[in-house]
Amino acid sequence: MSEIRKLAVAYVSLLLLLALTVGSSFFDLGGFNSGLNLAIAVAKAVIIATLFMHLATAGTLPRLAVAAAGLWLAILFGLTLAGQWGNGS
Amino acid sequence: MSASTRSVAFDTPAREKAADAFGMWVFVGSEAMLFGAVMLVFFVARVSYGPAFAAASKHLSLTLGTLNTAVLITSSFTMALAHFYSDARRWRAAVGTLAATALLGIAFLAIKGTEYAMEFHEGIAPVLGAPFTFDGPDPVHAAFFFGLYFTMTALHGLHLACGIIVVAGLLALWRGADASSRKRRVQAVGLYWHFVDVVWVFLFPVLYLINR
Amino acid sequence: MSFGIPFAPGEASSSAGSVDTLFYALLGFTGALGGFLTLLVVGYAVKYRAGSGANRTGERGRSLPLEIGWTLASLVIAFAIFGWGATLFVRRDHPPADALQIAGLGKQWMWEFRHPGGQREIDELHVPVGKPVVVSLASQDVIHSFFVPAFRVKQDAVPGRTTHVWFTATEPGRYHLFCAEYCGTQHSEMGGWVDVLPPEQYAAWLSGQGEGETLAAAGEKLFRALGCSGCHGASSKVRAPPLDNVYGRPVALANRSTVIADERYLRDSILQPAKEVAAGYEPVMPSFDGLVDEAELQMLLAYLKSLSPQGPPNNEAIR
Amino acid sequence: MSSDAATQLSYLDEGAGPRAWLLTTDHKRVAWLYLVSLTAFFFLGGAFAVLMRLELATPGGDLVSDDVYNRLFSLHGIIMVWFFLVPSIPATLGNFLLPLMIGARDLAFPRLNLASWYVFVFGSLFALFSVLAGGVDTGWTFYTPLSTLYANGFVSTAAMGVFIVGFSSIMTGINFIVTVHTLRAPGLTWFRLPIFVWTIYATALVMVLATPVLAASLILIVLERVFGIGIFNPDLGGDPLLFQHLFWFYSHPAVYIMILPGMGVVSEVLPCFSRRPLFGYKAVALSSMAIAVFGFLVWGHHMFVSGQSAYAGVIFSFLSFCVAIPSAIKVFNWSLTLRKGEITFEAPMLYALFFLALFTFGGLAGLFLAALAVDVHVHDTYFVVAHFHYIMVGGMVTAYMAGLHFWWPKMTGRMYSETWGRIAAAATFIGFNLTFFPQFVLGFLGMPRRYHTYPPEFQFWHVLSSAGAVVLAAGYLMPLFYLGWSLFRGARAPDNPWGATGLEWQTASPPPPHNFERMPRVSRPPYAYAMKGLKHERFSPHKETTGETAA
Repeated sequence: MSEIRKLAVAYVSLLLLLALTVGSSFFDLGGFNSGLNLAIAVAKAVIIATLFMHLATAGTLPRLAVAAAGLWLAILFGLTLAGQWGNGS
Repeated sequence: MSASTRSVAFDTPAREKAADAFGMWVFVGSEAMLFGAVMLVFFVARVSYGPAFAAASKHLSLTLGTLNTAVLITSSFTMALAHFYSDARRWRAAVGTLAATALLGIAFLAIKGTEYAMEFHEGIAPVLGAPFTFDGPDPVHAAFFFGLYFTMTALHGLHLACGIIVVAGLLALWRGADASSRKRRVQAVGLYWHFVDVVWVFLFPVLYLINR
Repeated sequence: MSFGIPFAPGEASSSAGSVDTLFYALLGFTGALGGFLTLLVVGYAVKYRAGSGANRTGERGRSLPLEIGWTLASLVIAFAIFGWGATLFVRRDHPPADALQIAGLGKQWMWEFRHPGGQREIDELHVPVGKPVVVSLASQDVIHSFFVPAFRVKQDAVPGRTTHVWFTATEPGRYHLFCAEYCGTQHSEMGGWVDVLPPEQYAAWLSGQGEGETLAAAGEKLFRALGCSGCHGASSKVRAPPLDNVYGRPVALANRSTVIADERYLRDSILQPAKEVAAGYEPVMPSFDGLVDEAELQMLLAYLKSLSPQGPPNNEAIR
Repeated sequence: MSSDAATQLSYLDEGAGPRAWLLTTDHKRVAWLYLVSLTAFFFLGGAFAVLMRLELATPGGDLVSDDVYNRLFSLHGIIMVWFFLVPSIPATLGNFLLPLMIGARDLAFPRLNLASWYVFVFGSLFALFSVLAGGVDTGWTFYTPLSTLYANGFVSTAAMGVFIVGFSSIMTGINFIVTVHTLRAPGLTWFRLPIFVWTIYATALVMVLATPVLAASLILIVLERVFGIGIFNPDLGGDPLLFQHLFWFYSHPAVYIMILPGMGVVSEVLPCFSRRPLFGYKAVALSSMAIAVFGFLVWGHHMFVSGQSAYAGVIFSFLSFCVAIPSAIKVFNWSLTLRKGEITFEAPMLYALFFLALFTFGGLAGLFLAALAVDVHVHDTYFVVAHFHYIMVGGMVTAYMAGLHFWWPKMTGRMYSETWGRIAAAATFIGFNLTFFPQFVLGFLGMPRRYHTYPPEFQFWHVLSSAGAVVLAAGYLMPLFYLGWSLFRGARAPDNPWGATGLEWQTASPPPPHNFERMPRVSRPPYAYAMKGLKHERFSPHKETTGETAA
């Protein structure tokens, strides 16, 4: 049953994070709201990927796929934004 | 050997299952690029028109959005259970959790549809020539926000609908499938379902929680 | 002896020579490398053809020093070319301060130019020889590209933003002006001529065009007609920032950041006033998006620039 | 292993009806489905090109109207890029050879493979519809706001066609990646893989990661046209440059989708006909991966004069020079492979040598375009047109022809006419250079691309180019006839007519349905040519000229 317990813990923590992100939006954190929301979203994604999608135990190949997607997203965002805002405008 | 491989290429079901999972992960990575590109468009616009976007975001229903997030997280949980039960060969429980997953998916789409209807009613759906009435300071860019909102949520909804269809198909073919096929399919569909959930996990704060 | 067949475009601007130097250096390098590789491959093909008596003994398959050697050599050469090209390129962003300012507007399918004195011409651009010229480019509809081969300059005109291209013509004459970015049905008809005139002829041409009102003056009229002066004027009841000496200087924004009031900022402030509100003012200005077209926008910008006489770059250089 | 055609059934013997072909999951038959569809698109796109070249023989718009001309080059680009070049080698030769080369019975997902072809056909119906209904006038680049607000052609259907074909590309890519990772024969380590497998793997990587971004940008265009969501419309808050970023994020790596498999083919052909191992095998293998990764970092060099920040221009130029290095390494390695060989000049080898020449010159022209100040002058001129045709046609299509001739005996069990093969290879080389070299000069002179009419002083070079196009077209038409003829009358091919190494040559020609009678084990490095104890008999047309009637 430890597997089910693990999934249940993941589920509950996802709901708690949801409550946290919605709750935090009612307070003005002086520009950090968006950052906090994104950090919580990343945390949720990590929980789903490692526990629900078994990334933690899936071996090298799936991790390779995730790492590649992450790297390429970084390229897409980084260089596009350099082109859009490189002049500081 | 009772367990079969579906592709002639593999010697054992175990190797095929691992290959299936890897293939699904590669697909998920590919899909991440699709949503990433749309997110990039949103991000650029969000930085350019921050106040207009914040004002427009307040017109979305936070209650329904939060509810929907909870619904989708729950569906991911039931899907993870289905994966666990099918690996443990507890077929009845697996079928039950899969059905629950599909129903939660349908519930999500129903709530989303309600939101869309409310937004059309309120006149903040600047698509298909619907009238746009917005009394904030910068209606042009508020309209841009709603355009992006509809694009992103519809793209996500489309993916979820595909997921529901695939889960339904999985259940329809359940009887005829042997044990290894069932495990393989539940695993593959599960990976896709969780990914669609992850997309929503990002869409929700990005769209609903702008400086609220 | 070219028998009337053209091999190279004429050089008629101050930057054409330096670009061509790089071009011909590249041509020499690539020609030498390509020629060497061709000789090598053809030589091997002949020498080691099946049945030839060539010596085939010796080590085979790889040679680490050789591989490292050519990798490093390629890197060094590539970075040298990069540096050379980039050095010439960044000059594009730094037009001389005393340049003549001309507003260029692309629309399907013509180029429209306005001189500081208000003279307007279509598909034809008269410029004086030896004087730096900045053409600020805007587009009414789709993306166009201002291209004068003899000057070795090109710049896209993008709807929704202002771009710049500058050159100093060095040879009087008549040169092709093309649209280089595909812009629809009559793309290949969109273009004309750049006429480079000696200064005295240029002055004569300008006065021959009749003394129209200057671009800035037209902008000032528009400024009143659109009601801008009602709020931004000195005796206004609505609190709006005064616009004297704004262009080219830093502006504090309501969101605690600071921007330089360049053309982009002025343009955005007219079309999207809510985007970057100056600190200390209410965001009450309506958007003029859709009320002013690109040509009118260029007049307004010319007027706003004329309000800061020291603001770089000076657009009243030639009267 | 010897092929005894009388006793052994090949994949071609497994039923000949439409059912047996259209419902097959055999990767070798799916390769044929692609080959037939792609050939049709190649000649359709080629016909548009011939019409354009005819029009451009005179400076005025004498043959077709401006609107028709714009549709010709748009359709030529759309069809050639997405309906021929991107799937060309991967979906035909790659599909056929990948399992054979790694000693597998099939691809990892055979049904997905067949599905990818149906998706391709479905997408191509959209494209063909927009051709028949009146065409598209946006150029293949779909630049906004021209494509969203001003174009009057069938933009949405064409974009949907490209979007759908993108899915086929992604499916193929996933299949290839998983196959290479999971289905290599025992003993076949990564550094024993043929370069062709390396390049197909690198290509698949690019397909999977880049295509979705194209899909996103095309969806946004269609949404803008149909629903009025102004994502790239500056009047509504959008940004046209953002489209260019998304478009080139795909479309520059797509250039590597197009050229990498060609590099793979040439890396197989050159060692075989030189009887030498590939020089610097590891460097060639790793440079393929380097190209796939670095290819994603350079897209902004399409936008040096677009209004993106000058700072970004400098970064993109620098990265573009970086991506030139692995290509240069490959060229040096290919050239040195010939050294101390026993070189023969069959048609595949001729094509491969022509590839080497054309790719090298096209690549060197790329240095001009990556150098910022020169690019400002030649950007959007015929210099660019010449450059990418040297890479994509001179490189990719030539390599495709090399591969088609090289593996034709394996695919069909028949030999083609060597004489005609050599004539066609020579014709394409001459025709190609005559067509496209003058365009370098035109570009330097300042002739912008996509011009229906042009100033008369450019005519000399245009006439040369148009004349070359006729020779080139003849060079491409010839194989259609002699290869088609060989299908029925060609001499029976032995299992290994070229005496090549590689697992695909160790099975029958054509191979049995599941590729190998006995699953192979690998204990040698690739390209073990002229090693002690290995003898490779080569096919001699003079001994077995049963069906050979070389004109």
